[in-house]
Amino acid sequence: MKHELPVTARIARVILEAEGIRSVILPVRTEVRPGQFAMLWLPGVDAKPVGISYHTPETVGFTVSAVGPWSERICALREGDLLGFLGPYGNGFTLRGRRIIVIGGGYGAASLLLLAEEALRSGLEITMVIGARTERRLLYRRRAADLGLPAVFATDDGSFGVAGRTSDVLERILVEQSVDTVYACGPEMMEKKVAEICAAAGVASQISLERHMKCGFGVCGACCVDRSGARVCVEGPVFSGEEALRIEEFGCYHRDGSAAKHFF
Amino acid sequence: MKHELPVTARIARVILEAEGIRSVILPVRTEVRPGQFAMLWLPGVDAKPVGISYHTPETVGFTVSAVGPWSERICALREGDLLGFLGPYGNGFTLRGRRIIVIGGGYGAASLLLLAEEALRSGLEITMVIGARTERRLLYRRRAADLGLPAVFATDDGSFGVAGRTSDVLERILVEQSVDTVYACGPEMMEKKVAEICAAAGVASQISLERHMKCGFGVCGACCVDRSGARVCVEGPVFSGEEALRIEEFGCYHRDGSAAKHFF
Amino acid sequence: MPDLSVDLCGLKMANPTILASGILGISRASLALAVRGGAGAVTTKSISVEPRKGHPAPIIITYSGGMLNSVGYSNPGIDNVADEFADVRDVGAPVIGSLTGRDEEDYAILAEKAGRLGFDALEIVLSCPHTPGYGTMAGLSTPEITERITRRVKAATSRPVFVKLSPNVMALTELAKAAEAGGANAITAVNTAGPGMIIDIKSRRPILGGRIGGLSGDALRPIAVRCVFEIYEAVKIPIIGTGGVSTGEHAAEMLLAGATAVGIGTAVHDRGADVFRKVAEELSALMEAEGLRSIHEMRGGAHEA
Amino acid sequence: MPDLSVDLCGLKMANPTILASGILGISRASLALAVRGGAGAVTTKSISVEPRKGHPAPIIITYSGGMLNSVGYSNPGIDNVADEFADVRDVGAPVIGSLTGRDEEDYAILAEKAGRLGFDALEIVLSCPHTPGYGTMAGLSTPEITERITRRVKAATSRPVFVKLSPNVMALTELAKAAEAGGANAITAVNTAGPGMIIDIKSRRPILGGRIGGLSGDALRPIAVRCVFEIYEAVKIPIIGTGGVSTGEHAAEMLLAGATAVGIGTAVHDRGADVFRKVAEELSALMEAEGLRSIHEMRGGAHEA
Ligand SMILES: Cc1cc2nc3c(=O)[nH]c(=O)nc-3n(C[C@H](O)[C@H](O)[C@H](O)COP(=O)(O)OP(=O)(O)OC[C@H]3O[C@@H](n4cnc5c(N)ncnc54)[C@H](O)[C@@H]3O)c2cc1C
Ligand SMILES: Cc1cc2nc3c(=O)[nH]c(=O)nc-3n(C[C@H](O)[C@H](O)[C@H](O)COP(=O)(O)OP(=O)(O)OC[C@H]3O[C@@H](n4cnc5c(N)ncnc54)[C@H](O)[C@@H]3O)c2cc1C
Ligand SMILES: Cc1cc2nc3c(=O)[nH]c(=O)nc-3n(C[C@H](O)[C@H](O)[C@H](O)COP(=O)(O)O)c2cc1C
Ligand SMILES: Cc1cc2nc3c(=O)[nH]c(=O)nc-3n(C[C@H](O)[C@H](O)[C@H](O)COP(=O)(O)O)c2cc1C
Ligand code: FES
Ligand code: FES
Repeated sequence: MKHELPVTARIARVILEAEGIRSVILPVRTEVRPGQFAMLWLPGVDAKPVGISYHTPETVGFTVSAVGPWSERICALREGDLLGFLGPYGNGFTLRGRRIIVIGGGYGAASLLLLAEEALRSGLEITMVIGARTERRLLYRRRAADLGLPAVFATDDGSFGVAGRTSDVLERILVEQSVDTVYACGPEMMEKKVAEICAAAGVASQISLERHMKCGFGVCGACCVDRSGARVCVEGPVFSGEEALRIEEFGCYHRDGSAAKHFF
Repeated sequence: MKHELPVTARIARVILEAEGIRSVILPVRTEVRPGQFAMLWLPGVDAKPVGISYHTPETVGFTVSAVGPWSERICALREGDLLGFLGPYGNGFTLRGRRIIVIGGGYGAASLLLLAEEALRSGLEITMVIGARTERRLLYRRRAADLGLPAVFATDDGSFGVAGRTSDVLERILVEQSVDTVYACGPEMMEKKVAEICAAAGVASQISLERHMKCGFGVCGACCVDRSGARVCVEGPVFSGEEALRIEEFGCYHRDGSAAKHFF
Repeated sequence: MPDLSVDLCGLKMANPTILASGILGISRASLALAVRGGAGAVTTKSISVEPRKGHPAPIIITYSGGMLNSVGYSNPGIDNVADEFADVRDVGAPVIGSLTGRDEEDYAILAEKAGRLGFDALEIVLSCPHTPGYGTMAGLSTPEITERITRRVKAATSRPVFVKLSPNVMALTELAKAAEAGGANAITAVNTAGPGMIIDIKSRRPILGGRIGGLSGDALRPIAVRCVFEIYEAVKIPIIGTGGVSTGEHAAEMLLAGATAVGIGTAVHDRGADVFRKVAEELSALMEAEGLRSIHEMRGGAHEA
Repeated sequence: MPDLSVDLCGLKMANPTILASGILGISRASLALAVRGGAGAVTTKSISVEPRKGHPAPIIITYSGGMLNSVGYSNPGIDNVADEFADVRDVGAPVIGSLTGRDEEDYAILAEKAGRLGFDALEIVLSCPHTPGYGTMAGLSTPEITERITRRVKAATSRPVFVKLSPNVMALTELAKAAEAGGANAITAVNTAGPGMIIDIKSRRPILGGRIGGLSGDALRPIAVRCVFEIYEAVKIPIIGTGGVSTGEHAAEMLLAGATAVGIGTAVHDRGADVFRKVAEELSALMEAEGLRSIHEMRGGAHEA
């Protein structure tokens, strides 16, 4: 049967991306499509879904925001420490059109960076919108500059870039320019807003969803959404804006590890 | 892992080859090298090693001599009955040189027929020597004629063809002609004789050995010969004359299903 | 077209495939996904009295021989599933509610509460091999306890009751007979084998968060077929043959061994959530090739002299 | 080059691989074949008191998950192997004589007679899952009987005694402790799992001549690793980890679980009679990559906190 066990390797590099947000780079060769994730495994502790944010022929990297016990331990790892992963999993984004906008909120920007790189390589016109609560939490300022990526930054408290929400930035851009596709990954309420804005503007969108994941490959059912039952780990995590808006629970509730519902 | 289960099919044809000797043809596609055998499986009863004697792209066939409970049941099968097999197994013969002699005693001729066919197709000069106790037990008279195969028949009681042993026929031929390789399959004492005659005459020979076989693919150890431990089912059943003569038990003893020795 | 329909203790199934417990099945929507994938019936993830978080991940790993899982019965508890499975009757196929308890008392409570939901049948799991306090690890695999629990559950519900057995017990046929004696309407055979462990050699850690996990898939199939074969000769009630089925040929093997219906779990990984339709179609094709018109002509076929 | 040598109860092995019982091993020559293939030690096919013919064929089948066998302990009986294994000392590696009996009495006779042959150690098999009258089917898998038989065998021979256990028992660690209490010098873990059955769907017959067979290879590996892991925490004597090992990685997994040496059987099918050399070389390469110098640095590594 089709099978795989985690690949474990010693961390080659740790990057401090922002306050409480770090990237870890593993010296492992693997094929990745932008928007895919992996089950990042801290041996003996736990494995959790994390988007793939760095990729070269020889390496693969992840950007983790310390929000709880597991992610804090990941963010405390050092070069040389062992870390494993299963995957890559999920469908990933599809590049469509000539002019695209890529919107990331919080660590959601992570999943979008590889997409932005690919879009640049393919010569697309791209604008990246990256949002965070405050300047110290903003991701990838350096990396966007290094890539020569046209980027707009937005902070809730106005401490850097535009003051306000990324969705407001999006609305403004859509008024000024004609755009083919909008890609979004971030807090679900922001994603819902983006999907609605795009739907209203008649612009295609691709939204990367998060749901509680236990296996990552379509067996455990933890990530199935109401009412279609679509598995975010297999049929997603990327859904078209229309698909996302048809998901009953989108922007409304999600399930935890024991399948109990929590409302946003 | 590498694996296989028996292929079961309905017998497409039964051929009465000689007294107590029948061939069964199965409509199964498989690749075969001349000299290979299969574990022929009578479902619910037993599986035993049998040489492959017929082969077309769509069929595979076996020639069985009724010598005991299992082979009698095989010989009683009719068209449409179910029969299975595992394999083909073993190394098979290798065609070497321009002029070859193929010597089969009893049902041993079965394993040689595909070799003879291949030799004919390759334009080699071939003489087939087929021996049996008596005319009624002689195999493949029709088939040899149909193939246009130059054949010498020998019977112990002189009831057909040359009176005497196939090894005597071989000795005579080797005196008259120059021969590149001699192939033999039949009673072990005959095989030993052939190997010795060839060794003495400086002619290469390939001998197909029989040992008690339980698995057919190198695991159970039933067919290991002294003292090398070579598995007749994997490293054989075909050995060069020199290899065969180095096998301590060749022409001397063999083991039964419980690994007890029996002397010839 | 051969007739694949099955009547399993009153459950009308379009084909003999059943989504096994613990694969998808955590919500009404995930059951519906399997129904859209062709399942003849579906089973919920096992429900316990209290909510359970389950083990840390990885909870499921696949390797060359099959799958290991140590999900650890994560579920929101019987009182919280009422909502989830309230409108379960309209998923499009019969729904079997799977129940897992620590003792007789648990099962009585579960059966009583689950009996009020929309399930067409209840399956009681006396056989989890890797969760302390449950199944074989709680000593639930003796004939006496099996009969006692089955009887209690039967008394607490009017639904058909299926008893799910472990392949890891010597006294398998005794357990099946005990379940039958206790009033079980069918036997589900089998739960996962082992348990097993896989160690990551770089980090030197067991990979599963729960360290050990139950074995399913290819590795389990011959064991499951043997169990079904033995149980078929021991009891008269129908058997749901479960373990490693991923093709029509495997399903045929289970039916010939004596199964009335065929559970499928692990194969969702290899062949997708529509594995049920694929298996049913393959089964239909091979029945046609053999000139069989109904799957009743296969059941127990390997037992004929 | 890392040091792979092992001293197993006085048996000096060049590497930790051991030919498992029942694969080749029916004659001196077939043991020599495995030694030429790189085995650090070799085990004979199990020897019983009376000659045994075994089951009709197929006796061994392979399928996607591993191997099933129902050889049925075919062997010429203890009195007829004296000849066969008389000059066994010169095969080039330590030889373990495997003994299988129906009861305590059988084992006493076997140990006494086998002790006079050239074996470096004796292995007693209390764990065959598929031969009526032997192993688990004869109820030999209780702690009491295990301890009793081990004691009798120890009294009858001066050779180291290895006790081979079944993965199919709930009380595995109890059995290991009982063997240790009875004086066993090592535990061989494990014998085959299951048993299992595979049915040919055309003929509707179980394929194995003995109908059911023990499961080995890939399917068994995680179960075997779990057993070794558990036994390592229960006893102090060394463990021969056996089950599904076919690569250096698998061998490393066994060592990390707690094995001192590693039995290999089924992998002879996939990787040839020189699988032992291949496994040892792969193990050596991965130890080098991890900077390990001796295999003692691996043993039990998965147990560290
Ligand atoms: C497809 C996908 C991609 C993701 N990509 C990233 C990423 O690139 N960077 C990043 O930092 N985080 C990412 N996450 C979220 C990440 O999985 C959680 O932040 C992490 O699991 C938190 O674990 P914890 O133990 O530290 O916190 P906890 O205290 O356990 O949980 C904090 C929050 O994280 C979420 N969470 C916890 N466990 C899981 C789980 N198994 N699956 C999904 N969500 C969970 C819950 O919403 C919870 O409220 C992604 C999640 C998904 C589903
Ligand atoms: C490589 C090989 C190729 C063979 N090819 C043919 C063939 O083309 N046609 C043919 O008729 N026979 C062939 N045989 C022999 C055939 O396997 C036996 O004749 C058959 O097994 C007899 O079974 P039985 O039950 O009828 O007789 P039994 O009464 O069981 O045995 C009769 C004799 O057959 C031999 N035999 C029995 N079982 C086996 C076994 N498992 N393996 C090997 N020998 C056995 C023994 O020498 C025995 O004395 C071949 C054997 C081998 C090893
Ligand atoms: C991921 C996973 C979770 C499972 N959870 C449960 C469960 O909650 N309750 C249960 O009775 N069986 C559970 N099982 C066992 C399956 O229902 C089934 O009996 C077993 O896996 C064999 O079938 P398969 O080989 O088709 O998967 C689980 C199996 C898997 C693979
Ligand atoms: C064909 C075959 C025959 C076996 N015969 C015996 C036997 O006679 N005695 C025994 O103790 N174990 C026997 N076993 C079990 C093996 O020794 C071993 O414990 C088991 O197969 C697991 O190891 P593996 O997966 O490497 O084969 C046999 C296994 C196979 C595959
Ligand atoms: S995480 Fe298991 S099905 Fe998606
Ligand atoms: S027949 Fe089993 S090894 Fe040759």
